[in-house]
Amino acid sequence: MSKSVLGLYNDPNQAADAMDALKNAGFAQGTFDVLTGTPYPEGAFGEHVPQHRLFRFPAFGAIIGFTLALFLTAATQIAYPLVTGGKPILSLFAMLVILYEMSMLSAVISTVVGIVIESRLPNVNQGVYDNRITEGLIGVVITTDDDKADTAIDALNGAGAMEIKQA
Amino acid sequence: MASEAVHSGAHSGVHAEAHEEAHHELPARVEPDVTTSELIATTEANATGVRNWMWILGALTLVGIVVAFVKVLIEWSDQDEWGYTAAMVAFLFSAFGGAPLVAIAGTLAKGNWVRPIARFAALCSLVSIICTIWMIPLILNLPMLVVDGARRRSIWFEGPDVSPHIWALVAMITLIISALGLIYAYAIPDFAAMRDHSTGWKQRFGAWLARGWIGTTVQWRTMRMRIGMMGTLYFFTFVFVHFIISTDFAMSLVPGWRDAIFPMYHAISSIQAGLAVTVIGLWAARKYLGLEKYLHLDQFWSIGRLMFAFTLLWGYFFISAFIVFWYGRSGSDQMWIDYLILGPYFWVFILAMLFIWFTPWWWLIWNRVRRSYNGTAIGAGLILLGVFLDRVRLYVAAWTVPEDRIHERFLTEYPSTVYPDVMDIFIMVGALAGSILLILAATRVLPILSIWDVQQFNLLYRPVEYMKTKVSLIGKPD
Amino acid sequence: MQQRRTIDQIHTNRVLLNGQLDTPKWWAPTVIVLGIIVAIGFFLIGIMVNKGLGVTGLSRPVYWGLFITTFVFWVGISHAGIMISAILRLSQAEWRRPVTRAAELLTVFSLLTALLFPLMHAGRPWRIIYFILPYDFARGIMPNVRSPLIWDPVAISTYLTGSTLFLYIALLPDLGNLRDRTTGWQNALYTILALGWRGNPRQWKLQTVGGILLSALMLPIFVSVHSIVSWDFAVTPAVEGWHSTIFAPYFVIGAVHSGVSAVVTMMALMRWLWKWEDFIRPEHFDALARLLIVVATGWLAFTFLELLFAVYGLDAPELELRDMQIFQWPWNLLFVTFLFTGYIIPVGMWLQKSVRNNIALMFWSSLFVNIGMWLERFMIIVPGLARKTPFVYTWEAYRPSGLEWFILFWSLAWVTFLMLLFSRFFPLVPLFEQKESQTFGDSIKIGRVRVPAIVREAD
Amino acid sequence: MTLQREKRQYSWGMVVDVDKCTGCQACVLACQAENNVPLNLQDRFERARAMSWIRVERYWEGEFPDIKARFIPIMCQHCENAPCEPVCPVFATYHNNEGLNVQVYNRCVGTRYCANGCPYIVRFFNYWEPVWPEAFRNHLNPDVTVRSRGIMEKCSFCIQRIRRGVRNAERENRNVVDGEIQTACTQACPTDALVFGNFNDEDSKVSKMRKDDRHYTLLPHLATDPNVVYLAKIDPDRSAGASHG
Repeated sequence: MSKSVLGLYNDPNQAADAMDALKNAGFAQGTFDVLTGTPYPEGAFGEHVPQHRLFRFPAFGAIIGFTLALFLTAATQIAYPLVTGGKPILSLFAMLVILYEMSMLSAVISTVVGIVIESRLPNVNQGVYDNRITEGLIGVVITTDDDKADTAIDALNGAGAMEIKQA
Repeated sequence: MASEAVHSGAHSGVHAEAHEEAHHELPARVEPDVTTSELIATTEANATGVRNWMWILGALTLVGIVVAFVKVLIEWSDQDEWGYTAAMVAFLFSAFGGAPLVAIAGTLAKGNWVRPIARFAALCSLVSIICTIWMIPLILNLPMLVVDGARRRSIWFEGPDVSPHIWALVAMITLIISALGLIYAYAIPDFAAMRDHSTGWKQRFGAWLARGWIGTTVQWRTMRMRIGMMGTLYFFTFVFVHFIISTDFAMSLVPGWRDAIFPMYHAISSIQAGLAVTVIGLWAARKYLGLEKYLHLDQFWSIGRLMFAFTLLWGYFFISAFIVFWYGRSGSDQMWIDYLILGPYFWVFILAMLFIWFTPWWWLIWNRVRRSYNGTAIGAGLILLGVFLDRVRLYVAAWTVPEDRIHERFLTEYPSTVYPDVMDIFIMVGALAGSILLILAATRVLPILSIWDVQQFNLLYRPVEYMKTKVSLIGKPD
Repeated sequence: MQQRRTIDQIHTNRVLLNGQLDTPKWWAPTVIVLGIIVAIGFFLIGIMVNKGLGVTGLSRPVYWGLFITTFVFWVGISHAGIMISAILRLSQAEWRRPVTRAAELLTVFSLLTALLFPLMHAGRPWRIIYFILPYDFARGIMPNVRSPLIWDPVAISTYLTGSTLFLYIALLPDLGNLRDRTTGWQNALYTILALGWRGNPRQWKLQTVGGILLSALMLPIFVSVHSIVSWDFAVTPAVEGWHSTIFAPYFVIGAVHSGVSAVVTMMALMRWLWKWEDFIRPEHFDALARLLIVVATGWLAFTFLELLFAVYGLDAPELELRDMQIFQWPWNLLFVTFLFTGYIIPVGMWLQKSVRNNIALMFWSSLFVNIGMWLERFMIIVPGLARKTPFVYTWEAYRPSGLEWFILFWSLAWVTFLMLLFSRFFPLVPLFEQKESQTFGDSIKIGRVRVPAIVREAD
Repeated sequence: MTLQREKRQYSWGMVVDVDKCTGCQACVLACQAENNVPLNLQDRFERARAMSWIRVERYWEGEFPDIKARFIPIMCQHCENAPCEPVCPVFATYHNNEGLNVQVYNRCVGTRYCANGCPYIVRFFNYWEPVWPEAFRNHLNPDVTVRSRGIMEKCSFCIQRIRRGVRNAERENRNVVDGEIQTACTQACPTDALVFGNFNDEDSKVSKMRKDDRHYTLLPHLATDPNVVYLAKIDPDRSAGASHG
């Protein structure tokens, strides 16, 4: 049975100490996390700086969008070769506009999908949480086995937690 | 594209040089006295090496000037022989004239990263002197507004016949004045530093130009105001000169070429080239004058980003004109495409497009490239080559339109390709050498990085510990 | 410029969420009044669709009039959002923080409004589905990708989709905040929308990186949209006043001018209506006004080039057109009004620091700009058509009908209505950006002064 | 796929001899009757919305008393590089393989973009549903669609007559003979100022007339390449030459 413990801190420095305490207590990097109501400079809590692969998404999306647009514009013009104004049937520069827009659209959509996926959202089971985190408190949350929970609570309290929540 | 690179090992402590593309260490601050003595020393340092270069450049310049006189003697009346000279002037003005805008814009926007590069960028504006000198034969060779009783299209409409001659000269002289003013406004505290720390004639020179600068609050405030004013003046003159050069020396020579975006296109590619010149200059300064301590990846990365943005802007401005002509396809629209793009300079155009736009686009898009000194410099070199080819395509094509056809509604028969002859090559090399020589000579007097700017940079910059990480604090004074 | 002020997060929440948690008293009556205007407008549009476009003042050859002008106007306004949130985000301008969301919102709603105009001004709007949805219909033919009118919906829907998604992504942390502050059905709504936001370093990192990446992607779309709108006009060689290569950047910079001014108008209203004096501060207006001076001057240069190269060709119809546009009644009055309201009055005001820091004056000057910018579009579209070639034999100018005027003002009410509706459910000022500026703001002690400073991450 | 002009079987076109035009407006009337063009009542003129697929423009040349009236009939020029065609988002107007600039009423959604693109101003928009007095109802041409409100219309070179002529010829396995197909306006012209025919037939009357020195097209600098060719007015006082355009 695993258990989540959340320690709440008033002072960011205490939260950073709590992170250290957890590390020193032998918990693995990925098991604990810090929750804040505002972004902090990376590594401010000594946390593991998250890796992401967001940059792949727009590139992938742009290629998909470009291909789709190329198919749509080229195929329809070839399928219905109606001449207008003496312009060539495959008017590259007219198609360019649509190729461009659809590539960009697809890139944006896939980036948004990428942000959601890479943020590990949607996060259906929110887990242990406190409303006051969006009011300025810093939360340090750890998920661990039942038997180690007390060690974690001790570590969190040792750093000066104003409140401990469990779930 | 995005400014965040993936972090790897925030506290690895690996030296920045070794892993440029990875996380780079925050640059260390440099103490003011070290800055002053080291930067003053650059005006003397490496003297023999620099002096040799200056001799070579001087010789090339001289040859260029001599050849130009010969050309004036034997090919004066052939307008189409002067196309490459026109292209050269346009290129030099585009490349070196655009550079100071980096400094001006950065200073006005209160960017801290721009401080170490502002001096070099401002010094580039000296080249307007070379451009003015080389423009004299062009101005005299410009076809009259009225030929055989018919007036050709020009921005001067019913103006006197000599309008382009006069206004081009006025514009160029204003540009030189504002360029010198800009450099001087930037340099007063450095002249004071020369007065206090140099020896010999430089000390006397500095003492004379420092005009009693001791750095009172009032003096600093006045200086900031002067920089703002001279910068604005330079900017407006810069735009005006682009307007004059692009219309009088290119557009109005081709009957039927009516392209409202062209002056702006000219200015945009000029800023693009100016950024490139700045990058190359800084790269050389860093490598050969030993300024690693002052020029960091931050500067290269920021200019790289701007260069990338302007590369895309070039594409945008080009396609804005192109699609209107391509779609409109009236007689003069087709003339523009058939002559200036698909015409005698088609391959020049393809190469220009490749170097000015396509290659830098896919090169500078990588954060890894922009996060390296060499990568950014290579991108800059490509852009300069591209801008040169683009000017060749436009100006040589414009100058080869026969004079008797210049007032037609639009051109229907296109002149054939003109290749540069030996004299053109000597002139072009000479003009370029002269420009570099001028800047190099200026750095023998004024340090290539402005001392007070670098000190200010260090004053407003602090690498600090933020809880468990390291960040930099950038001061934003009013 | 940026005073360092300490505002704690509880205060930030209480003040900036007052639209949702503590709806102001004026909200309901205002929305009802606007709702009535909106309903009347839709009724009139119904009448127009039912009776035909004869109810407008359009004629031959002035086939496009007030509706297309207003379309271009709203597309222009829509350029506020990305200008503020993308360009200023990429250039790390701190003062963008309180205005990003409202500006993006303005983008979304003005684009929605802009899209209505080409729809309602078509002869047979019910058939317009043919060219908005690019799929094969019963007529066995696909839309003509060579037509700028196909590029238009593609570009605008790209922009609309992108802005909406951008808005949503940047809303996530604030939705989490609202979820924590509400109960009942509202809590259920925000819980679903927030997707389980917790605020761990990974989510914040993605929020920052994603924001920058999306900005970089939206920026080229932003530029392309108004360029494509301008090509609707610029590609037709028959209309002398339109066939200009400068149109694309000219329209874009004009759009930025009018869009950012609209943001100023909106900021002033937000400050007054929701009492956000602590967050929307004179220094923000000051910074926006400085930006606007630069934009407006650039725009004026483009206007000058456009006019200059229009007469450069010295073609008779072109000269005739410019003569009408600048010197003939009533266009001369409009031209002067355009020049004064679009540039001379507002920029003259903004040059003074006292005006830049005065919210009421900024409000009025930004309204001037949009009057001028609307006139600019009107003066490009209508005179161009009225004097397009030597074959124009009906020289009557176009006179918009009362219905057209009403629809123009209706569109203002419609956008305001949508914004107010939105403000009831979502915060107009990004709370997390405010808090971030508190976290990242610091100062450097130099001698005896503390210079405000900003934390930049080592990257 | 449309063929280039030379490769088409038929390339319909018209030659207008301006010298012969008396400005009698018979062509205008004939066109109005043939093509079910709505009646131009007073308010249509007042609102500048009157429709006439062909119009006779009148110019004054010179100063009184030495003044001359000039007439020039203008209809859709059926340009090869028509500016109106590519701008239509729904292919309501395109170039068919007989060189005609055709208008497909069913496709038209009424953006009026084509009308903006047309430099000759020969495209018309139906601002209202067309109405005819009761007595006129039975006079409508059954071969021609009655256009509803909200769409564009313009001269079609009487395409219903062309179609019938081509169909008859195909049935008899032959090419259309020159002069076999007449548009309403050419048929009605008392002075034969308007001549219709196949430009691809070397022996047709229009092909021969087009070789005349007096030929010119309208607004040639726009490079629209019209299929309507004009022959300039012969002015005894001055040497012949293009006086319009």
